Amino acid sequence: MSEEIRIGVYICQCGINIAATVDVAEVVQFASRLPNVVVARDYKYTCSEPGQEQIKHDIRELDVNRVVVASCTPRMHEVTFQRVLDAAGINPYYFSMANIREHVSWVTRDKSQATEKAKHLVKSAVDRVRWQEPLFPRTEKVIDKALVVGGGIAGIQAALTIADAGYKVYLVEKEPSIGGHMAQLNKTFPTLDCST
Amino acid sequence: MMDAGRHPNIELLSYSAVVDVQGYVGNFQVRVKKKPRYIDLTKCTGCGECVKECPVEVDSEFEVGLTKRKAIYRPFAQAIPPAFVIDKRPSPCKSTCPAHIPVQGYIALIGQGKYDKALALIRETTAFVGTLGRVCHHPCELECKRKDVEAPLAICALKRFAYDVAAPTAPPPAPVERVYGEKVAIVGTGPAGLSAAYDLVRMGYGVTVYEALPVAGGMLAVGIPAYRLPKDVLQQEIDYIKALGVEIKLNTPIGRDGGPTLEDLRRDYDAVFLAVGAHRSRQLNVPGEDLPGVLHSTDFLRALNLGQEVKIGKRVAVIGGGNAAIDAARSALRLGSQVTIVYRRSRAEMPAIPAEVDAAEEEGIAFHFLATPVRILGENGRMTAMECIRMELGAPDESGRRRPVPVPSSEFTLEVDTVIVSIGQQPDLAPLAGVEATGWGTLTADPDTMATPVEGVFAGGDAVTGPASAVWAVAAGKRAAESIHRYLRGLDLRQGRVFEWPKAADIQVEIPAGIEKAARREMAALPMAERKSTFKEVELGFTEEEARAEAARCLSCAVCSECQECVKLCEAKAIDHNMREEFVDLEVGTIIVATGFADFDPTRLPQYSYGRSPNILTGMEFERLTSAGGPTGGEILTAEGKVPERVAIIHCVGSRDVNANRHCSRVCCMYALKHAHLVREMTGAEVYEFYMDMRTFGKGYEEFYERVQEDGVIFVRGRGTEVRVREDGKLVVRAEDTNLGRPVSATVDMVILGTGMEARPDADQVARLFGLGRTADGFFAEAHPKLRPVETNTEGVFLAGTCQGPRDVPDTVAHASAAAAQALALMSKGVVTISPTVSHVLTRFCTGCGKCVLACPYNAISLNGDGKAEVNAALCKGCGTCAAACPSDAIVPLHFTDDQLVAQIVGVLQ
Amino acid sequence: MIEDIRALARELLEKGAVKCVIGYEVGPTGRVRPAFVYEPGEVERLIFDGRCDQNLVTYLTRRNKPRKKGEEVPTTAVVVKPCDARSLRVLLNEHQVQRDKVYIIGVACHGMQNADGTPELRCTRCDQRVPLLYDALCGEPPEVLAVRDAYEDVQQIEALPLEERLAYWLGELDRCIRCYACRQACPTCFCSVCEAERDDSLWVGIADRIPEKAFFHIIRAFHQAGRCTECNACEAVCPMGIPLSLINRKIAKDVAQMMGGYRAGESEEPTPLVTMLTGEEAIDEIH
Amino acid sequence: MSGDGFEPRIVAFLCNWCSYAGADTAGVSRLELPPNILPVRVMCSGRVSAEMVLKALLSGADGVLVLGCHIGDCHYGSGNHRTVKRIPLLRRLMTYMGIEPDRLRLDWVSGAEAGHFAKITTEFVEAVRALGPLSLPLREDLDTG
Repeated sequence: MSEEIRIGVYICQCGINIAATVDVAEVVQFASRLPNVVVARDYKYTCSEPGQEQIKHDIRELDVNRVVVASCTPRMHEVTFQRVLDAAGINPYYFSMANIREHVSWVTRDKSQATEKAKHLVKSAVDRVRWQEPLFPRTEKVIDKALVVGGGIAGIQAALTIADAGYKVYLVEKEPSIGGHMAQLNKTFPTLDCST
Repeated sequence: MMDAGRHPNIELLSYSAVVDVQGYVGNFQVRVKKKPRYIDLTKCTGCGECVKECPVEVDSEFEVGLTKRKAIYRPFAQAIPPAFVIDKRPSPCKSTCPAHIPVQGYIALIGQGKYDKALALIRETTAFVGTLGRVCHHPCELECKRKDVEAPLAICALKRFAYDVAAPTAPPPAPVERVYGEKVAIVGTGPAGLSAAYDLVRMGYGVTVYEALPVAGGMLAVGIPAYRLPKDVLQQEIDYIKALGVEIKLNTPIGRDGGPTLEDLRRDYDAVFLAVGAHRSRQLNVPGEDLPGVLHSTDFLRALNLGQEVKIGKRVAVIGGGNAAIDAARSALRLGSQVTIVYRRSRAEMPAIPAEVDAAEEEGIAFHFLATPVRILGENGRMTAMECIRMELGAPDESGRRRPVPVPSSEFTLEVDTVIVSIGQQPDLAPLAGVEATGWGTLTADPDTMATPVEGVFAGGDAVTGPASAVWAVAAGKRAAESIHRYLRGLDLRQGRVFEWPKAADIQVEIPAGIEKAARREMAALPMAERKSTFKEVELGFTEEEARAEAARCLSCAVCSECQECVKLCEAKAIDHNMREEFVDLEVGTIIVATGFADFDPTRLPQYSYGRSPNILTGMEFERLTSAGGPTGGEILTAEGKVPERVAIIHCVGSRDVNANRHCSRVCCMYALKHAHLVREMTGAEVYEFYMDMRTFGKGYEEFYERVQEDGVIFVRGRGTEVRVREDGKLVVRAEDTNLGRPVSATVDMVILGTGMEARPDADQVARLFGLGRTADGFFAEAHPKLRPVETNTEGVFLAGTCQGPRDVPDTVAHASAAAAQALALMSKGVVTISPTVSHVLTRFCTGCGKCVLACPYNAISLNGDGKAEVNAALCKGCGTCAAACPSDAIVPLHFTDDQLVAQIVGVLQ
Repeated sequence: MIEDIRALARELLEKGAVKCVIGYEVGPTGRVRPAFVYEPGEVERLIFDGRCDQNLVTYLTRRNKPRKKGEEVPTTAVVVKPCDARSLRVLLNEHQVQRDKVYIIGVACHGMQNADGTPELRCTRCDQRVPLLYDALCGEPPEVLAVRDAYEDVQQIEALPLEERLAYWLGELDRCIRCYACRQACPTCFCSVCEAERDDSLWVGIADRIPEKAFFHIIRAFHQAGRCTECNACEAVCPMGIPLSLINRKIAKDVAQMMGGYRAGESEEPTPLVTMLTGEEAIDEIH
Repeated sequence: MSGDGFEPRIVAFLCNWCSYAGADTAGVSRLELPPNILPVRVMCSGRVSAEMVLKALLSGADGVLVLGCHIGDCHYGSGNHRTVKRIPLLRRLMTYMGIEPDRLRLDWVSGAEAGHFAKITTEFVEAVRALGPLSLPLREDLDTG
C-alpha cells in the first residue's frame, strides 16, 4: 500500500440535530489537523444529494481516497455513503463512520462535553479508516432446484407453487406417505369442507 | 396431495430424511437417507393382498391408536405414494443371534399354528433346526426384551418345537440344481462345515465334505451326549443336507492316515473351507496326570457317542466348568458313578449354559468351586485320590473375569478313582501343513470373512475361535459360504456385507403400556430316576398348547417378523426383504423447512386423566372418530359402542399453561367449536364447552362461533381443571366458571381435550441441521417477527407452516406460499451476492489448533489437508468470534481486523 | 520400571515401529536431561526416577508436523508421566500431534523429587498415578492418594488487598527480561509466530517495560485458559524466578469453577472457552 | 472532558445487532447518557478478545464495558456464549493481578432496551469514577510499534 492516504472528513449538522449540541465548526477544525486528512467539511445534511455530491467532488478533485462521515448511526446511512464511494470510483470499504448523533448530540446536554466526545469519535474513525482495506463482494449462482422438507400441507403447498413456476422440487417426507396432520382431518373449520 | 404426487417437477422422496446439509445460499449439498421400504414403489400396485397373511399387528399411527394395522401396511387409503410399506426395525433376538435366524418370524408363525412354515423359515437360514433347538446356548434369550416385563421368551424351545412338530411330516427335499461349475471342499462335518455346505449347495455349487471320523456331525455327534441331542435328530438333519446334494466322505482324514492333503484339496477343488473343530484336549500339567484313570472329556464323550466301551470308576472327578465338563459329568453319572465337578472359579464364572449346570446339580452331581487339582495321587499304578488347592478370586484378567489365585496352605484331598479333564480344547493343526496358526494354537482367519492368508482357503468354527458354541459355528459356516461364493465369483469379500449388527442394548423397544404379565413356559423333563440311569433325552419339548402360549408372549420388537408370507402373496413381486437404506445426494439452491408440529401429549397433564378412560379423547382422536374412513365409519360412539348423551370439550389443553406450553395454539378454539357442532349435529348429545376465551380471529370464524352457539352448545367460561373417571365409567369434568365466579362440574360420557400444537421433539436436531434458531416456544425462529416471517438467519433457508409457530390451515397455506415466493425470487434472479466482510486465514500464523473451527457459530471454518484453518466464505457471516478465539492472530475478520479495531480503540482514547 | 522402558524402547526401535524414543537420561553433569534415542543399542541410556520432571511432550509438537509438504511424519515414542499425558491430550485435541504417529510409553508415577529429596510441590497436589492415555504402561502404580488441589497458593494472593496484589505483580513481572523461555518450555504454547513477537507489534511492542511485559504474561496465561495443565515447566525454566504458575493456576482454578469442573487435558473436549454453550445461569457471573 | 473532578474514559464494545442498536435507541429516545462512554462497534460481542480489553486499559481507558445480545438472542446464535466465558474469566484474572473488578463489566442490552443501556452506562461510569483513574506505570504510552 504505497499509495498516499488522503482522508476526507465530513461532519454532518443534521439540520440542528447535531449542530445544536455539537460545535460542528470546532470538530471540523480538529479533524482537519489530523494526520492524512486533506479536507474536512461540514454540511447541513451530508446524506442529501448535495452532501453526497460534495464527497464525490472531493474524491475527484482532491484525490481523496478515504472517507469519514460523522453523522448519524451507521445502521442508517453506512450503505448510502458506501454507494457514494463506489459511484465515485473508490472502494466502498475505504469508508468509516462516526456516530455523533445517536451516540453524542441526542444523549448529551452539555455542548462542550458533546463536542469533546464528537472529536474522540471522529479521531477514532479517522485512525480506523487509515487501516481499512478494499474488499470486493462475490456473486454466486443459484442452483435452480428447491428442497422442501416435510410433506404436510405447508410442504405440499410450497412444493406445488415452486413446481408450477417451472422449477424442480425435491419433496422429502419422513413418513411413508405425504399428507401430514392434514390428511387426518375430516372437515375443516369454518366452512366444514372436506380436507383431502 | 394428489397433485404433488404426480407433478412432473416434483420428485417425492418419501420415507426419507435429510441427514446432512452443506454449502450456502444458492448452492446447498443435501444428503437424504431413504429408509428401506422393502417394497418396490415401481412395482407395487397397491392391491393390498400382502396384508392378508401378515401375522403382526401394531397400533395404527394414522388412526392415532384407535385401530390396528399390520407390519406391512399403507398408512391410509389415499396415501401418496399409494404403495405399501413394511415396518421393520432391528430386533434384539435376531441381532444377537450369531446366525441371525429370523426369530420373531418363526415365533409369529408358531403363534398362528403354521408350524410347517415356521420350520421352512428357519431352514432358510440353517439346516440345524432340531439340533440348535436343543443344544444352542441361545444368547438371544438373554437379550429378549420380554425380560423387562417378566422373563424372556423360550426361543430355543420354540425352535425345537417347530422342528419336532413339522419335520416328520415335511416333504423330503429335492437335490438342488447346480448353477455353477465350481466345486468346494470342506474339511469337517461339524456345524461350521455342514452349514457352509448347506448354504453353498443351495447357491448351486458342488460340495464335498471330508470327515475323519466314522460319523458326521463333528462335536454335535461325538461331543454332545444323547440325553441332550438324540442321535436320530442330528442324523435326520445331516440327511436333509445330504439330500440337497452335499457329498460327505466319512473316515477320510486330511493330511494323515493316507487321506488327501490340503494341497490335494486346493488342487482338486476351487475353494477349501477348513472347519476341523477343536478336538484335542488341553493337558492339566500336574504330577500324576499319566496315571490310568485320567481321561479327557473329548475322548470320553467321543468313545461314548461312538458306542465304544468306556470304563470309568465309581468316584469320578471332572475338572473344568465348560459345557464339555458338564456333559462329561452327567454322562459319567448315567454310567453309574458318583461325580464331583472341580472348578477353579465360582459358579457365576462358569462358561457352561446355566440351565445345564442346574440340571447337573438336580441330578446329584457335587461341585467344588474355587478349587484346582495340584496333583493326582496313586498307589501301585492305581489312582487313589486327587489333591486340590483352594482358590480365591483376584484382579480381573484379560477376559474381564477375576483371575483365581491359590490360597496358601489350603490343600485338600478328594478320594477319586477317575479324573476327567475338561479344561479346554484346541484344534489339531499338525496335518494341515501350510496354514497359519495363532499363539493360541488356532487357525488364523479374518473374523469377518473367514479368509485365511492362503489363497482360496477359508477357515471357521472352533478351529479358528477355539471351543465355542454350536450357533457360532453355524454363523461361521454361513459367513464362509458367502465369502467363498464371492471369492469364486470374483466379487469383493466385504462390500455391502454387514458384519456388525446393532447391539441389543442400542435397540430401543417400547414396551406397550399396560401389558399383561404371562409366565414363561418351561418344558417338561424326564422323571429323575430315568434321567440318572439312561441316555434318553431329558427335556421333552413343548406341547402345542404350551408353544402357542409361549409364542404369544413375543413383543414383536421388529414389527415385521420377516416370515416372508407377504412375499408369497405379492403377485407383482414388489416385496424385497433385503432392501437396504440408501443415500441420495441432492444439489439445491433453496430449502424450505416445513416439518410441522407435534400434537400435545395430554398424559403430561395427569389432571385430565387421559389414558385412564377410553372415552377421554384428544382432538385428533375425535377427528378420526368423525371420519367416514375412521375406526367407527364416521359414527361418534363411546368405547362401549354407544352414542354419547353428554360430551364435554376442554379448551387450551397444553396451551396457555405454565405447566405445559405458554403459547396459544391458535387452532384449538376453532376445532373445538367444529367438534361441538359435529357432536350436536350427529348425535344430538348435550355439549359442554369449557373455554378460557374464544379466539375467533379468522375470516368467517366469528360467524361460525355464532352458528355453534345457535346449535345449543352450553359454553362455560373457565379452564377445565380436572377430569375424574367415575367407577361407573362416567367422566366428571370440573372447572371454575369465571362468569359465575364459582366452581362447576359436569358428568359426561365423553371428553374431548382441545390439545394444542407444540414444536416437534426432533426440532433441535432439525434446527442444527439447517442452521435455524428457535424461539422460546420451541418453534423455529423467523428472521424478523414482523417483516421477515418466512426467512431464517441462514440465507436461502425458509420456513413454511407450523414449524415456525401454530397456525391453522389457511394461514399455513399462505405462509407456505410466501416461503415458495421467497425461494422463487432467489432462483429466478439466479445469482446471490456474498458479502466480503468475512474471515480470512493468514496461513503463515495458523497452527491448525482448531479453536476457530469450534468457536464459529456457522461451521464455516474447517481444517484443510495441510492442517490449516480454511474459511468457507459463503457460510461465514463475519461475526469475528473466530478471531477472538485465535491465540495466534491468524484469522482476520475483514473490515473488523485487529489493526482496525486497535486503531479505533487507541484513537478514541487520545 | 527402567528395565521395562528400555526393553520397550529396544523392541520399538528394532521393529522399526518408531524412529526415535524420547526419554530421560543422566547427562555428563549428573543432571537428568531429555534423551533422544534412535538406535536400539543406545536404550541403556534411558532412565526413569524422581528427577525426571521435564515434560517431554513439548518435543513432540515440532516432530509431529511435516517439515515439507507431503513429507511423511516419523513415529516417535515418548515417555509420559500422568501430568505430561494431560499436555499430550491437549495437543491431540488441538491437532498438534497425530495420535498414530506417537507411541506413548506411560509411566506409573510415584511423584517427582527436588534435589534435597523432598517431593516436588506440584506432585503433592496431584492425584494421578497412571497416565490417562498410553500405549504401554511401565511400572506399578502406587496407592492413589486422594489429594485434592486446594489452590492454597492462589488463595493466598486472592486474600491480599487489591493494591498489595498490584504491587506484588508489578514487582514480579518487572523482573521479566522477555527471554521467552517460559513460552519455549510450555508444551501447549506452540504458535508459529508468537503474538508478542509479531513484526507489526500489533498488541505489544518490543520495549522491555512493565506494560509490555505485563501484556505478554497476562495474554500468554489467558491463551492457556482451559489448556494449561499446570505442569510448571514455564516457572521451572524462568531465569528470573517469576512465579508464573501462580497466574496459570489462578486461571485453571477459575476455569474449573466457572465451567463445570473442566480440567485441561482430562477429556477429548477442547477448552470450554470455545466449546461450551451456556444457559441463563451464566448471567450471575457477568458483572 | 470538563469539570474539576475526575472524568473516567470508558471504552464500550457494542455488538452491532443488539447493544449498538440499543445505544441508538437511547439516542432516538433522547435519554441523557454520560459522555464518558466511547463506543467501539463490533459485529458480535464474541469478537472482543482479551487483548482488546487489555489494550484499552493500557491505552488510557479507566474502564471497559462489553455489551452484547442477551444469551439466546445472539444474531449469530452462539457468539455471546464465547463472550460470557472469556470476559468474566479475564475479569477474575485482572482482579487477581490487582485491578479493581468494577473496571470491566459485561452485560446484555437488546436493541429495544434504551433505558437499560442508559442505566448500565451511568452505573458503570459512576463506579469507575468512584475508583478514580486507573494508575498503571507508563500505561499511556504502551509501545505498539
